[in-house]
Amino acid sequence: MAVLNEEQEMLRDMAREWTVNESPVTEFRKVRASGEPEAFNRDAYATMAQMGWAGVIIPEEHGGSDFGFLSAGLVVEELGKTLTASPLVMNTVAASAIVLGGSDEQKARWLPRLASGEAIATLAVDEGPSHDPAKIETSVSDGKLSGTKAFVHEAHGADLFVVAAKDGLYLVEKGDGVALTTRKLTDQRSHADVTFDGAAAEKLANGGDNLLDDVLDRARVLTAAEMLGMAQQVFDDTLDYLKQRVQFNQVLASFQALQHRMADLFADLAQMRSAVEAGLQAVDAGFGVARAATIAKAEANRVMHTMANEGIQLHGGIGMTDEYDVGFYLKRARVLEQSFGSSSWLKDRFSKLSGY
Amino acid sequence: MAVLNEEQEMLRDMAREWTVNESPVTEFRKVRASGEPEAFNRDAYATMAQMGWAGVIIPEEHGGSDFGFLSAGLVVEELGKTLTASPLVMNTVAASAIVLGGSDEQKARWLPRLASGEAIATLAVDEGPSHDPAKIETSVSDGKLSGTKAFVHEAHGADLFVVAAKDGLYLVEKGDGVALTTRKLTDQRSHADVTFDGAAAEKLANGGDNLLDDVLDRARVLTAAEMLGMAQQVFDDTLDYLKQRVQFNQVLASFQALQHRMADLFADLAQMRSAVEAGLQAVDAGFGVARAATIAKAEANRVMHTMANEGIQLHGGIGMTDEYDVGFYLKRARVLEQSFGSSSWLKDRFSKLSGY
Amino acid sequence: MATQIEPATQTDEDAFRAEVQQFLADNFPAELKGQSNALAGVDGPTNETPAQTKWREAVGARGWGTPTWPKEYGGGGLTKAQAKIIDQEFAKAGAYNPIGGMGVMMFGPTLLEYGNEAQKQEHIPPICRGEIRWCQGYSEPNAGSDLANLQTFAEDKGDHYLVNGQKTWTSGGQWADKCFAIVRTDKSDKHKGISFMLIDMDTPGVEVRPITMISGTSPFCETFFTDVKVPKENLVGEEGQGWTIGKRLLQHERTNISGGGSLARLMGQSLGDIAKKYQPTGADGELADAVLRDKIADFEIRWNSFLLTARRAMEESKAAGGVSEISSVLKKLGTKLSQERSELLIEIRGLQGLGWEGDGFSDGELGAVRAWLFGKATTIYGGSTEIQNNIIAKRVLGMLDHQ
Amino acid sequence: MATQIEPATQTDEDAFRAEVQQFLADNFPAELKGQSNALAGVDGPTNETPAQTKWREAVGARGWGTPTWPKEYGGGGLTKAQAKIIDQEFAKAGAYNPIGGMGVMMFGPTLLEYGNEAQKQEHIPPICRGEIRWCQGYSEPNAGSDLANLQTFAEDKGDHYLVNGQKTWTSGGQWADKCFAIVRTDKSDKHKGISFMLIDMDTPGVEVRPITMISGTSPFCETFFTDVKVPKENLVGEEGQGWTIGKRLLQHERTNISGGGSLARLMGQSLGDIAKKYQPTGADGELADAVLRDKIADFEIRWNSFLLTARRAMEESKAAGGVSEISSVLKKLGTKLSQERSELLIEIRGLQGLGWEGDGFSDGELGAVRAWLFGKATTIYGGSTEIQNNIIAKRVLGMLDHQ
Repeated sequence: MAVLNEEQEMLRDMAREWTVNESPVTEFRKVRASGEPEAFNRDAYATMAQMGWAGVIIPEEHGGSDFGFLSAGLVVEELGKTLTASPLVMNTVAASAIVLGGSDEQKARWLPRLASGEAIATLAVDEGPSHDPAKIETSVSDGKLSGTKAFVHEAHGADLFVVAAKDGLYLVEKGDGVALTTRKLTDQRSHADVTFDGAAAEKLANGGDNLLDDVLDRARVLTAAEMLGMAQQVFDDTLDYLKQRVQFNQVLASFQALQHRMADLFADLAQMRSAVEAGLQAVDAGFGVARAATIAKAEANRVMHTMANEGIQLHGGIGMTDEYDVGFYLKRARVLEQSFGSSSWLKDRFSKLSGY
Repeated sequence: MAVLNEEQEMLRDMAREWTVNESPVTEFRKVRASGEPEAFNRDAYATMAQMGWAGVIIPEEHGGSDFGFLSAGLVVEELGKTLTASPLVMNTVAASAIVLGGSDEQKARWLPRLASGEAIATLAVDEGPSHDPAKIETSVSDGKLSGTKAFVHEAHGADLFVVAAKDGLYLVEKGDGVALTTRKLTDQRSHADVTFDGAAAEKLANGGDNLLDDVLDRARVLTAAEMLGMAQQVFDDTLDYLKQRVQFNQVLASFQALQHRMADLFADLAQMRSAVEAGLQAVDAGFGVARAATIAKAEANRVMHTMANEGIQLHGGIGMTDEYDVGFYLKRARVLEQSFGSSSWLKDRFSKLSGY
Repeated sequence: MATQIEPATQTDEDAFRAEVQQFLADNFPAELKGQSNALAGVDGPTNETPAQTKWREAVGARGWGTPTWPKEYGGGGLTKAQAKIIDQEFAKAGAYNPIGGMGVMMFGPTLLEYGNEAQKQEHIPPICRGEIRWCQGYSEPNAGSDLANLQTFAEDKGDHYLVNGQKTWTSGGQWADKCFAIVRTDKSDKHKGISFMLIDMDTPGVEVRPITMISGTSPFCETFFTDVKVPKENLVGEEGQGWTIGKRLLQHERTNISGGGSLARLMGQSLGDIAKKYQPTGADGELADAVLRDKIADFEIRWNSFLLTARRAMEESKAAGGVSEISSVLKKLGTKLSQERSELLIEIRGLQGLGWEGDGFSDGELGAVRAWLFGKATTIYGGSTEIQNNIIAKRVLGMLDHQ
Repeated sequence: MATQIEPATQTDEDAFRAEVQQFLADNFPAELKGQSNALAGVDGPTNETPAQTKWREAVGARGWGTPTWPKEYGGGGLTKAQAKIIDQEFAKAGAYNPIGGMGVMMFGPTLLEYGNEAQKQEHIPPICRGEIRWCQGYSEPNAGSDLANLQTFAEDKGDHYLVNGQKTWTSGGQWADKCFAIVRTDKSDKHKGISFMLIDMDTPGVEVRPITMISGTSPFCETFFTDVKVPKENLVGEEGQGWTIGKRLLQHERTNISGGGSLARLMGQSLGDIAKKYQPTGADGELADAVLRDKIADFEIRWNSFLLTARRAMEESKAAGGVSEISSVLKKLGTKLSQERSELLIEIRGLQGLGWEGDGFSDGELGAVRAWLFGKATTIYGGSTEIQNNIIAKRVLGMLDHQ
């Protein structure tokens, strides 16, 4: 755990208390059971926004607290631990696009509403099932945006889409010219193909040539933070289980082969935490962001992948049942692994950033 | 172990008996201590040839036994177990080139001498430190061959080189226009850069367009067979060591974490054996050779790599000393891993053969 | 001497092949071509169509669904060579083997070895005809990998046992007619106190509750036994022999899980070919993503060498007789590789490979996702990978126990 | 209040930096630029050139080779911030720290913590001046990972101990002046019977025999003690406290092996840059072999996150005080990654990366091969990876013992 300041510790403790008490995994089960395509609890999100979590990276003048990404990551990590379904990550990422690239009017119009939870935003970049921001066909002419975005996260609840077109990022409100097709994935969260057919679009004209990359890096570190929480929880649950479950007259935790596997996972988790926290800190410092975010998501992918598999295996048969939580982490893990950069894509980017 | 016929069982038993009694690893230590660049014992090789091992794949009419590659592999596997230093593998591969591509005169002239051990041949293909038969610059004009071959195995003892030139394979005798530069590798065996400067060369005109590939596939399966013997020996030695060494008042073999690693290695070894034997059998059957040889060497590379590392680690400190044998297997393993196809090269070839 | 030869081998291969072809022409309903039916697996109920019933009855009557089982109990009484011809001809005709399930894969072979004459006469023929579905009563909430810890107790009541306890992971328990179970008949000895018995699932006191898996399916049940009367004649072997019989049955299970049953099905589908449908290709038709291509080749090479290992084990065990000791190795490798394959499919397809439901995904894509999730169980059930590692280390490699 | 502050902190950073620069200008011989010397490591003898001697003596006189050690014992008495400035300025000037070895890395910090005043006065200053080489007398033929099993016995003879036994893996034993050893003073208690003592290597009865390693080098010895007299004043701490003191020392060792010592050295060399010298590149200067490039990136990413983990551990332990419990994690990860790096170098260079000797190979290539081989020891010594796994599982994760 990074060394935190007092504000950050308070924020984390508050998030931990709330998720444990008010948003345990049973809350996600309720969301799943409801079958609503937007797949989150509006009341819970309103509460989260009231606690200030929707505005952690939004400047104070626009209704946020401007605590930065490390702080946002602390909250997201706690939400990841209990699989709390909410648009918080995507809303934060979309808000960051406006913070970085919006005009004063755009900021004034949207940021206070995104910080308060009154409106929800998300990011729409990829046009195929694998992350590839170099392949964008969506285009804008005369302020009308057209194109189809694939597997947009939290699309159903979104009032505002930050959309990547060939020449930059645009704001598009839901409504005319915006059509959703639900794509139900294993994580049972909100995903949709979003077709924009001449939808009214406003460009985020500031933020420079790297705006899309900058925003995606924020998506990467926050997604990695969610995965960190998930990995930590799977590890903790598995360790607890091994300490309780008796086989061959011994608790499983006493078997050396399992001890060594847990030691491996513990070391992996340490690496994952270092990489994710460094990614969040880099965003706040504004230095080496691309590289740090790439490392953060790559390590999150690697460790979460193994952690989910080992979590199931070490839980044995009961881990295979819908009644236990560990399967949910697996089913969410792979969706996040494939979002905003698969391992292979991230390694390619790392090589480029390193000049080889 | 493949199901063997009676001849094959006899051959294997004879090889096993001879290597254990006459050519244990102490013999390799003597060869190393002698410092001779050709790095094998001529008397021992003469004995091997007398036992018929140099002619296992050579037709009976030319002084061999024509037992085939599975049989040759059985002998090579046993030699690999004790790290017996000899040009047998390379001589067999070079002889196969003449069997496949030689004229009647070439066969009559060379095969009986290669079978009897009177002459020794080797294969010279690569021109850089990594296997890449697509990159050959060596050329022949007016029967004179020029070019430089890198890291030629068993070059110092060779009377005859089977040399890959742009337009096919050629026979070149040692002597005028052939110069060796010793390249001492970790395995302390014979390797040299061989420069041919207008050396007299005779083409192996038969055997078709795939002659080079066919010969290299034979090099791959026999190298894999040597690695199989090495891997088997490292596994057996390690298992023995774990059963004897006491720490914390228990034999190491009783620690579950080590048991599970040995189970992994045992499973790997089973795969390696299947792949290698199938490669040898495919050569004998003349069916699916390219694919089977690729699988054989790829699996040999993969398993031997891990086996050598785990062998050292599980032996602990003594495995790090020159006094113990396990380090020799590691140092030979990597040389063979990089010869006639690294894992990455083999996977590329497998993809091509599979049409993707 | 010739008159001593078994009837089946009097027919030469070609003649037998012709017989099978004729049988198919006479009996296989064209509408079933390329289908399969659920009795062959462990998941899902059977709601047979009339054509399916007809086909099952035709095959069952000949005993060809269990071709090498003895004719006297309803099997085919055929040689392995003839069984192979049936496989080949069925495959050519697009016909499935309608006789399957746990009765064929595990219970039948075990009963043929350990059952008495009356039991074989009673239970084997309905298996051969595909009329009866069996389920496995092994695991309990506190006896998973540690089966010997089982608590379900069968009390001796003279002419019957009174069974009380709970089983879990009862495959297809909600659809099964009968259950082969291991139960405790003696509380004083962990291993020798176990017996193997057969329980009618419609006996009063038997209750099943399906378990929902992470894949969304419910192929297993919890099964509760409350004062269930089991006639003495349903004991297989001797009292206390259940551990031996039960382990033997697991060897059959292991061989099946490791791929014995599914090798043929998987062999044809190269991941490379699938990838070419989802990923861009270069000038020579090769996958443009060299890293993915390398990963696929890496997998396919190891998968091939696994298939070679399975074949080698079969050849060696044929030479040695009986089930090979290498079955633990095959189980461990085969299940791991199948899981890797499922993960690679996701990598190839991206988010398109993670669909849960909906028109946006093909049946093949959705099936692969469910198989990926359900496949996580293969390294857990039938003796987890950890248990296989223990078996390899201790029994095969002779490493001592850690106690 | 200002007068209470330590002298070193009175100088502000810039002034101190200037002082170091001046010192370098005055004392660092230009001919040594970019070199290093063997005392800093554990392998090889020191045959100092006059320039090397001059430089060692200059640094030793200031105590700047051990900058944060107390001034009263010959250390620099500096703050960590100042020590960092020394590091930076030395690096800029291409100057090495001539004060190193096991005395600095392991023994000194331990003696400072557990030694009595006389011992510190005697032993610390020569370490600070780089005059004395220490070796470690821990492992024995039957006490490797299981150190508590050690048999070397020190019999109490009134004013001295009489030591008999054999140590192995004595690092640099053939070049060392003194040895810090753990020996048994009481045979009745495995752990409490161990004491920590200092032995002069030139005492009669001490014999060393170098061990040749697979890398061809001989950095370790077997050391035999036959009726070796060790004065009582050479006991560190109390009799029976050796286990505690010895373990503490190992924590310092672990931190060093895991990369504390070599992080800076390795950080600058990207495998990708090395690969570009050996492998073809494409239009944008990228490695043409996409698979190799992916592997290198995979390694470099994990290596970076290891460095971040080491930094995080340092920050956290600074906050918590003392050596971090995560040292086992760092040791385990750092050694594994270094080994992977060596293997990748071979893959990048092909057979050119497997040279043993000869003009055909550069010094860098040959050095990498020896480092690859010798590096296999890093997961064995200083507490093997298996031991680290036990420590993590039991002490950090609270998993019970398997007994």
